[in-house]
Amino acid sequence: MKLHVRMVFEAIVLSLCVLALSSCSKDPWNNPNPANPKGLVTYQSVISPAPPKHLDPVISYATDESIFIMQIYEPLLGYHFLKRPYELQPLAAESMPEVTYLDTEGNSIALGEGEIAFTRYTLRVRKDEHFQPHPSFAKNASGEPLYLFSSAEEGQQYKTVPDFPETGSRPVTANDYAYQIKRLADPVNISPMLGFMSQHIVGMSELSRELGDVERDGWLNLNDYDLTGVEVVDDQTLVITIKKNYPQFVYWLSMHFFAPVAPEVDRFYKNPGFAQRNLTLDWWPVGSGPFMLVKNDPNTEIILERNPNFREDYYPSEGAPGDAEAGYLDDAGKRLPFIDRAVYRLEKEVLPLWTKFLQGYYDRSGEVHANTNGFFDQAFVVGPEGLEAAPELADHGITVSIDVKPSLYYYGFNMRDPVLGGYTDEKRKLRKALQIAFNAEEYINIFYKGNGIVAQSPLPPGIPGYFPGKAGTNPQVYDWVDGKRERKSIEHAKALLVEAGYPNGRDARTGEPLKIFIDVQSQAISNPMMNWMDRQFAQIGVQVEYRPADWNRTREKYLTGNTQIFSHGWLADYPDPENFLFLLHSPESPLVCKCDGTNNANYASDEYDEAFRAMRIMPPGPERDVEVAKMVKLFQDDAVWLYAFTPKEIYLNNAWVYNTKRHGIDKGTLKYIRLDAEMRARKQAEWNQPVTWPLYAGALLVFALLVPGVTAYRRRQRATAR
Amino acid sequence: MFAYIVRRLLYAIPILIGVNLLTFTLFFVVNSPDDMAVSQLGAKYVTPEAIQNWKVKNGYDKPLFLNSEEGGVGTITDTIFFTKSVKLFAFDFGRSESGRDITSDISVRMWPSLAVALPTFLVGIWVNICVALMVVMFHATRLDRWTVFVFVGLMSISYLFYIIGGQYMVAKTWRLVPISGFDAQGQVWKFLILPVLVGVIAGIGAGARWYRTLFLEEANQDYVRTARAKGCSEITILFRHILPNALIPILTGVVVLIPTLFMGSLLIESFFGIPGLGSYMLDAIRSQDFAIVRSMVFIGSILYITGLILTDISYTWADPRVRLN
Amino acid sequence: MNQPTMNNSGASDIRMRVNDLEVCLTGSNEKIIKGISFELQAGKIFALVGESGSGKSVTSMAAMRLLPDALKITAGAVEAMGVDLFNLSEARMQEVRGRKVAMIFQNAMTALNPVQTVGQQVAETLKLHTALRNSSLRARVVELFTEVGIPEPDSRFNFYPHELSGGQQQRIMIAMALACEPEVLIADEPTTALDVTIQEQVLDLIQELTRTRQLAVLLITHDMGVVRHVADEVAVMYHGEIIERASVHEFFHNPQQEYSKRLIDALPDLSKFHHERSQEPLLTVEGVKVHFPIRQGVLQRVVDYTRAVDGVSLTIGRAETYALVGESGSGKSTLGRAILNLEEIAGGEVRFKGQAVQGISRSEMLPLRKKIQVIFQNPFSSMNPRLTIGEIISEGMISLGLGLTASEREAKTASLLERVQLTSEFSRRYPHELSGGQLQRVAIARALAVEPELIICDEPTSALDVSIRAEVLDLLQELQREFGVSYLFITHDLSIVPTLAHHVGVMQSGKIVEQGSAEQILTNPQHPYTKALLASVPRVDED
Amino acid sequence: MKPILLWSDGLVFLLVIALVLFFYKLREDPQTRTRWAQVFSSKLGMVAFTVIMTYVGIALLDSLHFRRALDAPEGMQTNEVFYDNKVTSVFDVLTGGMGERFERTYSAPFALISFEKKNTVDEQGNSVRDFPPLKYAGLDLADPGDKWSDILSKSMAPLGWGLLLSGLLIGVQWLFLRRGLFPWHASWVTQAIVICTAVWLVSISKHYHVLGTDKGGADVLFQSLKGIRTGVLLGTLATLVMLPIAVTLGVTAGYFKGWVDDVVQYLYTTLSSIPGILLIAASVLLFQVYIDLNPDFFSIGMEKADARFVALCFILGVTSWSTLCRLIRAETLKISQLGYVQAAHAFGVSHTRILSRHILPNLVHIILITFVLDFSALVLAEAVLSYIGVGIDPSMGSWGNMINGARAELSREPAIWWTLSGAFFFMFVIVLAANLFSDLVRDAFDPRTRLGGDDA
Repeated sequence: MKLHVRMVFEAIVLSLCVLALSSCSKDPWNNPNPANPKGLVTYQSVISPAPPKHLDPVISYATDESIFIMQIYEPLLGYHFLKRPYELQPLAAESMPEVTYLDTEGNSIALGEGEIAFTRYTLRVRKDEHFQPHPSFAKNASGEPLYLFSSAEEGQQYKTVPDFPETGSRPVTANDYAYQIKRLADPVNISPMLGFMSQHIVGMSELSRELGDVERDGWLNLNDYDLTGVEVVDDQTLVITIKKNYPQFVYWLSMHFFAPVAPEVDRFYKNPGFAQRNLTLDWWPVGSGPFMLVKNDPNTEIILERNPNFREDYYPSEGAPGDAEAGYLDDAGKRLPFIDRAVYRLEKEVLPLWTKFLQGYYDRSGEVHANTNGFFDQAFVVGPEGLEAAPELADHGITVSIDVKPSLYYYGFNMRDPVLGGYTDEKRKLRKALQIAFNAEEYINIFYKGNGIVAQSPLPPGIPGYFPGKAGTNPQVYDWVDGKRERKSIEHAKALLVEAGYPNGRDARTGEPLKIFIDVQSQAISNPMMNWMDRQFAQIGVQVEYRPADWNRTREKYLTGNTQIFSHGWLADYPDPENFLFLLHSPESPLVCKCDGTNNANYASDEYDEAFRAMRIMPPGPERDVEVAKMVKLFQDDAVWLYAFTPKEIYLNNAWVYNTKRHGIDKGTLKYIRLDAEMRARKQAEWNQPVTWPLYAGALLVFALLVPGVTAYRRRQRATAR
Repeated sequence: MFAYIVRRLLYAIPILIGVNLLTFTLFFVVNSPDDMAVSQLGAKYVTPEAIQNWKVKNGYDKPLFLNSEEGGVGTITDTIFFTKSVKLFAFDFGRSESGRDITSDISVRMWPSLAVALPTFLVGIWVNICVALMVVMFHATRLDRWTVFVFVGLMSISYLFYIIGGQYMVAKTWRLVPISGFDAQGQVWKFLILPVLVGVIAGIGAGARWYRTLFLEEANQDYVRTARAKGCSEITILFRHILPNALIPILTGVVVLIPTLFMGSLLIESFFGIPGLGSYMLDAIRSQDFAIVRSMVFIGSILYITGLILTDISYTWADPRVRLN
Repeated sequence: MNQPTMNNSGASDIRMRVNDLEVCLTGSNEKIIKGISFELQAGKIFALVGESGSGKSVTSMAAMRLLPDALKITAGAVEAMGVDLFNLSEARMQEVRGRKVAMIFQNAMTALNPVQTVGQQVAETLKLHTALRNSSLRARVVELFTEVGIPEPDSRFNFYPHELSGGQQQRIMIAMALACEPEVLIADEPTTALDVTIQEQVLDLIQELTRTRQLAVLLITHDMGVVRHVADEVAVMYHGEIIERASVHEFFHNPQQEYSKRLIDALPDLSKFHHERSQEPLLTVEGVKVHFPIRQGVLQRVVDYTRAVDGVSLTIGRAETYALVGESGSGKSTLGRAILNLEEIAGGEVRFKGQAVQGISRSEMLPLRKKIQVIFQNPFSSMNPRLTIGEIISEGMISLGLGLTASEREAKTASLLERVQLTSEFSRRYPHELSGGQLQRVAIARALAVEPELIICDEPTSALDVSIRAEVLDLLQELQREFGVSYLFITHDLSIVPTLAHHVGVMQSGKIVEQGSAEQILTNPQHPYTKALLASVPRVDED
Repeated sequence: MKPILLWSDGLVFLLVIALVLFFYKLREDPQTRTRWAQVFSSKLGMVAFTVIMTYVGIALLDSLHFRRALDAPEGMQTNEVFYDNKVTSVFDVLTGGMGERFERTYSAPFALISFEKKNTVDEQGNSVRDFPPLKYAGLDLADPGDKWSDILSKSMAPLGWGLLLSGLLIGVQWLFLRRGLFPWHASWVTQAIVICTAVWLVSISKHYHVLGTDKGGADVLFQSLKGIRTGVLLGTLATLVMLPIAVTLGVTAGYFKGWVDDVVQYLYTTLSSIPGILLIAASVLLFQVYIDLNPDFFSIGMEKADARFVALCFILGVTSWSTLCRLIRAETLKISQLGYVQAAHAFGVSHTRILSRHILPNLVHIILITFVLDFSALVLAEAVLSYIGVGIDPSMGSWGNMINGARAELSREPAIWWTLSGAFFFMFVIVLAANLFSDLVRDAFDPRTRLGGDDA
């Protein structure tokens, strides 16, 4: 009997405990967020699905890392928060750069006067730009850096940056920007930009080679090495010289590769033993932006706090049309940032993420979810009329922010493929037939819930050269009927196939059915997608085979041109047609450049190349538009890609979050976010009242299970042998 | 005893070498150092120089197993395998391919894993024993057969369903606990309730059924008959005779798992957002981070071998008949 | 404890009465016990005798209401001290067990809880039924230990069962049973698992306690020697019925039933012996040693050897039987395996017809394998359950290359089967369909199939019931006369020696302590160990 | 039509042949026969066996693959026949095109309209956003309100046919088996239920999507049914693959002892000390790379998926090899001490003969128990592996892939529960049946677990 009495007793005690807990705390039981310091307005957000790997501004080259780096570092230039099309504006610089063109002799020349050998950018750093408080700036009484250790043992007690008791700060100087550009050149840092920037910045590759040969132990002071193309005139003035004319270079200056890094900081992190405790610039960035990193545990959370030394910055008072109505100008002229703290919690699975968002524990549904987009679609439907949520969620007041990044996802034809490639009329018709058969609108409707814009050219919305309506329609695939774009019929595709020598999808000479091969990265395709594509091409009698592979194998296929139809995506670095049209520039073909080129279609058209080279160095204007249109037409006529689309990324915001407009390129927008913390607390409590009956039911169930056991035992004890 | 343990530890060395050799072979066939460099460097603007730099920095610029250029000892020592393995045996796990220090990551992540796995393990055993004892009480009745059927039913449900179902009902619909997350400083228990509950319930079917078999096996032993003949009550027999004897196989069956608790549970951790070693491993597999995988395999093997040794030791402790040699 | 159970009213003091007890199988209602009755008297030992499967153990379990779920009591009554046990509730029954009626079991090793100290186990009984606790409890246990003859009783309290010898374990069982001064003691084959010398001591103890405590004892056994030794009254059980019941004296001198006679005949007759016949040595064993290494330390170095066989010499002549007698662990089976070259020899030599047996290769050994054959103790494990009897018998003929065709082999198998008193149709049967006695005949046939000159019989009859044992032994002798084979007969049971052996060797701890002709050893033993062995052999002509 | 024999098809039919031969051989052994009789004498065992056989039957039908011939191209004279690159199985044909009725996207079980709104143009030419009707559901319905009565009326005929069919089948069995000792009626009831359900499903699925459709509009019921082949084959082939290695090594180690034993023990300790999931993941990736590097070996996509599947079976087999090997080694050690092996030595029987006649046959029960016990574990493992991303090729239907793809669907409001439920149900039924059956097999064959009072 002891057993049962004890178990019943324990069950009762357990349920009493739970009840007691329920009565004594008013807070919801399910709050997953650790308590935040009182008095600080804290923004609760999410990292998903993976934590950032690099926070060093020369190494990082991923969006989910930029959302941290761009809050912490402030490059010289940045984008206007609200204006569209995207507009550059000075950030840490006092004004936009002064541009001078030089000939081979170094003489200043005007644009169009002669061959430009060098372009020189002169920038002035703002005087009120200060670094965040950081131990690397702390000095002892004699003005020497406080935390410089000669052995690993000395600094052993410091596990994280906040462990250092003393901090310091100083104004940002032009040299800090120059120092960072030299870090870019240092091969030890393995910057993804090194190769690209070496083509432009004068002296970069030379410095890189020089630094590569240096024997080093600990910190290497890059100030001791000269970079020809980067000149520090005084504390404020920085002059950058690039080769030839590359008007798009200013866009690069708004990226974190050109953020300031203080030599003191670099030296601090090279202290012996620091790397073993992950005390590196890669994990503890130090910048002059609106926020600073106070906790970096990529396994659980990353916490930013307001940088007390942040310069004066104000909310913009102009915006794009419609921004005022949307309330994006309500805070015009107010001091930035609005929030004191931002907590990003790691969330790997979708069900928890969405549940917490709906419960009000996350302010927004995500920061970047290029990866979770597919999952997002399954959680909600965002149609043309906005959010189509279930009735029980309708009163949540969730707002929607749509983000159309300057990006493209596309399936391209390998122009060197013997079956589908080539520039003869038959081959073009064959490709066009396939283009028509692949109903990209339907594809996006089904697999992206309609959140995408089917591309008519290699230029996505927001890029000069993109046109909505009839002007922007690809006449090879679509007809313009009654003011609407209409995909050409399957019959038309079949007719094209006949002309191409494949009647009903069968080779006119042998009768063999046409079989096309799609090379795609395994993660990027699912069974429903394959089924759907099979059905699309079956309409014109074409058979499809898939050759999914991991990234490394896919890359090898690109390098060897061993593809037929390949999938690819491109996210632009800056909003200029050049950054898209170069995807078809023939020297970019991996087979031509013997490198990881971006022209995986191996498209080669002299006409196109010529137009591209002309367009590249032209300033924006009608002449340039003509060249762009020429290239778009060639692209459409040659039918280079099977289809392409620009995804519309959907972000949901809880009702208490303001200024949620998305910027397609700039990630440094956290400073604009404003929160109604009181409303949040109220709603969280309202939405999360626990349902307690299952607890009682559970206790009852355990009890009910005990009864037959007790009875059986009793019966046995009473039994006789008769 | 001491000699026995020392011998077992010595025996572990060739095993660990074998384990290492196997992981190296498997992973390098999949991923050449070049592949690893490309995966880490990202998709845009990758140059051969960058790949070479990466290989040098991470120590992958040597031959894999045999260095024919070096003469003598260098043939074996100046290779990726040797240099990386030697470090492992010194418990220097180095840096992950993305540049973090693995040792410090593991030492931090170990505790959340343990925080989930240990309660699941202990509560699980306790619940299973209680349930099994209860079933044994009314064994050979209709009820017994139904309970066994229910156990088999519980066993037949995929672990994923327990997790998904638990999250959906308990956390989403009933809002009783946070759906996922972990807070090392604050109220850890709040986050542990659901994973532990799911883990325990998912284990009841197999566990209680196994324990029931063990109890019944013991119940058929001669000494139980002796105890009956003495006049012991059923309860006394169950608790004083059957339980201590059945605990021997139970104990030795679970002791082997104790060290592996540190490794955490792959599924539980990734679904419940617990920053432990299980999710660490899963992330490493998915991102093909060889340095982490290698270290985890090494640690896993050591823990497994430790588990085996502990099992033997626990035998001597639980069963007076056993002596080690 | 002053127990007023000393009731000297003699034969009329009936402590337990079993009336028309019937036990059935739960599923099939097949009767296992078909209505038996008897009563137990204070100070008397009542022996229930029968072979395995006769239902004697079931009777005792039924009396205690300890039957497994597969069996149930369908009729009858058991009264103990005037209380009908079958009418008690299970809870009340628990008070009777151990307190009024106690029980000891056959195999003390398994009947004791392996993870509790023996002291605790005895104390538990006392705790259940008396008010004794703590130090007085312990004192009582030690007292009981002393009473049943455990040396150093105080320190033995904390021993685990496996740390005690078999005899001591059985003494602990007895102490446990007697702890609460029960009225009735049921002893189920209390000595079967023990070596003969120990057996004797335990029986004496039971007998003594019966007298001193005026216990009513139900002794269940298959061994007529035991009955002869201790019982006052005997009942023979056969297929669930008591077929004969009488006082011991009467039973042994004037058995009524044919079956009873057979049982009694199985007891040894120490008056007739075989005489040595041949002097031609077939097998000579010279100072043979078999050592098993003991490894220790980190590197598992061999630090010592277990000397299983430590310099044994013996000679077996043609058509002669050499009985190697010893208790379990004396090394006699190892010696047998060494002669068969299944065990490596550390020293000495074995010669068969002058040819050395050890140190030759597997193929060189083949011709000798034909000449030396073996019969194992357990007939069930020595036959592959997946082969037919025919296949089992012909296996040797095939592998030793007797050069017979399939039909010749079949014919030979049939004739061999008939020779061992089975029919040729057995060759298509499987081992599990046969009884132990039949299997042992098959084993004999298998050995004979290759026409050996020497058969090593390793305890061939110890797993068999007494009546069958005699038949098998007779068969072996017959075959010896017919084929002129020699036997090396390995046994722990000295009682079968006179009917069988010409020579006897007594083995203890790997050495032969005494050997000589059967008559010499059995009538005039020199070595004290031989004397002790001999003393424990039950005889009919006792009294 | 051109028959296609995929690797896994070949292996599974090989397995079937091997099993048939094996049981034919064992038939003679009375001991084995009585043990099987024990398994089948329980009603539960009969039911479980029938369910397993149904699954196996479906799996086998689904393993008879062929490629449909394409019609001769119009206006062309060619003797060459060309084939569709889609591989069809006999099972696909038997389901009456269940897998070919695609909707646009999600729809609920028995729904008439899609689960998602779509912009359409109504008769007046206005653009309307509403739930579009499904292409293949309730086509005969005039009024959507009659749906359930329509379903009911359409169920009658197939149920009747189902009963008739099962009546015929059972009648034939009855003629042969009525005198048997086994509780065949339990099997017959199950068979009747299975047949009626099957006939009903095939016929009703022509009018409705019984388990709705998934994101790509594919019928969930059909996908769940396709999962059967994957599950069953994985569960059996993985064990089949490891058997030779485990048995050979285990037996040699246990029989010859000495250094052979040391080597084998070293091997399995090493293998089992690697965390299993890592080993599996690494091996699967390894094979995937091989497939990616040699696309020419596989002329159609199905072969590629199949190659990965067979590889997965191999890998699961190899990684789980150590447990069986350890068991076999221990058992061999035990058996070689037994009298009959000793006797065989005394008779000078050769090693090979001892191994094949005395040791191997007595290990069969261990192999058998492992086979049935591993089955359900493997089926369950597949789901977990798919979650980690090292499971079955996504183009091959499997429950794991379904669960993996559907786990986020629950977070949708209202939740999409049918994909998950479909996979769950079919997986649960087979695992449950296999577990129950393996329990019985173990009780019958493993002397250790045979408990006196247990079956009373």
